[in-house]
Amino acid sequence: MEQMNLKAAIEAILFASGASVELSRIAQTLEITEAQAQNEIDALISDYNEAQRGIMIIKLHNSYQMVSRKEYAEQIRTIMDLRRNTPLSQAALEVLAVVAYNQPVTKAFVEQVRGVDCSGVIGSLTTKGLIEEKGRLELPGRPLLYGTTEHFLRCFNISSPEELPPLPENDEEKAEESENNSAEENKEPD
Amino acid sequence: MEQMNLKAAIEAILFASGASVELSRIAQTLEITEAQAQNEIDALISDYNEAQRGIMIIKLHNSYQMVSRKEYAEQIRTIMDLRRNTPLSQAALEVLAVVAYNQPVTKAFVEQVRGVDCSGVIGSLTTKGLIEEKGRLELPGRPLLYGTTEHFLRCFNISSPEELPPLPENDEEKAEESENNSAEENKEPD
Amino acid sequence: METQLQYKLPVFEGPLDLLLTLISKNKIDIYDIQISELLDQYMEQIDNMREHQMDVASEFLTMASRLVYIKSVMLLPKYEEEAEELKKELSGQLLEYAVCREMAKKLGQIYDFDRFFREPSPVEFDMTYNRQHPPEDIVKAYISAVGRGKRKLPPSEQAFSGIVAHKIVSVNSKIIHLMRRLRRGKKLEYHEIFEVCEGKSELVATFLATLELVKGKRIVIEGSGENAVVRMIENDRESNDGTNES
Repeated sequence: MEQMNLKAAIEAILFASGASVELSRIAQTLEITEAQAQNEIDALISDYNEAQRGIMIIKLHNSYQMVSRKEYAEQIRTIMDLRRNTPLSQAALEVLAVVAYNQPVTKAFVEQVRGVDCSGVIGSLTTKGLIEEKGRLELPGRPLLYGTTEHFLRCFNISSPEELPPLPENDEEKAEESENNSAEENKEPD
Repeated sequence: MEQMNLKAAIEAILFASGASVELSRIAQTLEITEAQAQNEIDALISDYNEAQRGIMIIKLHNSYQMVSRKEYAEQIRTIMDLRRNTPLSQAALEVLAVVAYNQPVTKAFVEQVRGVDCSGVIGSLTTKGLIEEKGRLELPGRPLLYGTTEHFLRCFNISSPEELPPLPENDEEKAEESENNSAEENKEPD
Repeated sequence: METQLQYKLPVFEGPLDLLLTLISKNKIDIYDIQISELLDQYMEQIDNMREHQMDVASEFLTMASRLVYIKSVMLLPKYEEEAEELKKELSGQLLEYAVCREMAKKLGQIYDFDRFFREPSPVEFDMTYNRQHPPEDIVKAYISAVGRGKRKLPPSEQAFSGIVAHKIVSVNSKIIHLMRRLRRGKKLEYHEIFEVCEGKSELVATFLATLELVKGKRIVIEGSGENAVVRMIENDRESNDGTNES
């Protein structure tokens, strides 16, 4: 086969698959190394960013996906006859926060942190594709574990859970401190 | 609104809609004349044709559609084939097992056993050709019943559902017990 | 404290949410919660909800009884430590929830799905699954689904880390400890027994040890209430008690 335009091939692949495609699969399909594939994708991404385009390529974990630019969301909604996305409820965001920062977690853990039953919210977040099952915990009853999905990453504009906004440092420290205090029961709080 | 990048907006629209979009709808959405829209689209088309690209825009009657270039059809096929062959997730396996050993069953039954919503998984197992609809249960709401397919037998190297490996005895008893209970719960008072 | 009755009742995500709101509104120190004050405020809100014919979820009532419990433990002179511990537990939980609430707010700010992706191009082949599995896979999955998979195996100790963080104090060690103390002094005030205890489990273990020794007729408790005294029963079979130091 003559020299293929790899960048164009990747563009075609990302366009046609719609969903995200792993770097390793792109490399495998094009019979090139992952490093090569990475180079081509990076070049493609900057092509898309330099020109004023309506499309862009985003990274999710080790996958890439072609998406429309936010600026044109209104026009797309109009033409596709879509309703504006309803914002997530406070309860949903709280459950999502607990899952995102502690994953994988059981429902019981989430409920312990929030102090209320969370079955309904967990169900609806699962239906929305923001969280998903991640196996079971090897404890009596073998409860299901939950974690965030790739769709979650897309919705929060990040490429991996490590990119989540950092937890408030002070509070964490203080919380740890107070935990230590309660371990040393005799110590008087200063 | 300040001057929008019309070309980019059209690109975003054509990308996101997937199918073909009529010129008149594009013009309407962007609040421009059809002639203006036509100009922008023509410019976009030549952008795509000049550079060596993996995507192109085609005209169908008075509609436009973004498609991948034919040259990359083989790569696209390969990548889609890889996706189709992703191993079943644990959740998918569990749903499949519950269906296999209890068929025909309703979605509600599967969800009762697993304790979580299974709509998504049942959908994808159906797409994969591993389970299929087997009529409806004559109960209020007439829920759909699911069972395994012949293709399922092939994937698991068995020749009929009777050949499913026996379940460990205790577990089977307990499972039956809970099944009876749930049957009683469902039973209408006579 | 005068809290303005709010006519438009805020909706709380749960008892922790309500408590945090009260704490920040009334500038209560989250690290050293004044329970009585918080309890009054909390009950006022609950009554408020009831007045407005709102369903008060059971979680709110559970929390109310927890606050009442902490308050009553605080009133008992000998249980200051325990009360302190209960308060710290509540503080810890509230701090943890505060972080959750804060992060939820941050996530809410960045949640924005204005980027669309497209459906995959229709490539004309079906999505039929075509991997092969050994039949055993289906049994394993079934067992897993029904939730009895590894029930027969005890869960690993590691699995409990974080769940059981408390030190376990054995009753036997407390029996020995108590006998030693009694041997030295022959007699102890009942409350003295518990004064050296650190934490709940030690208290419980000491109490159980005392019961054991009473049952075994090794010690006797005389008097009642504040004046109760624990005395060792002197007998000639001192050598068989297993608590000899030599």
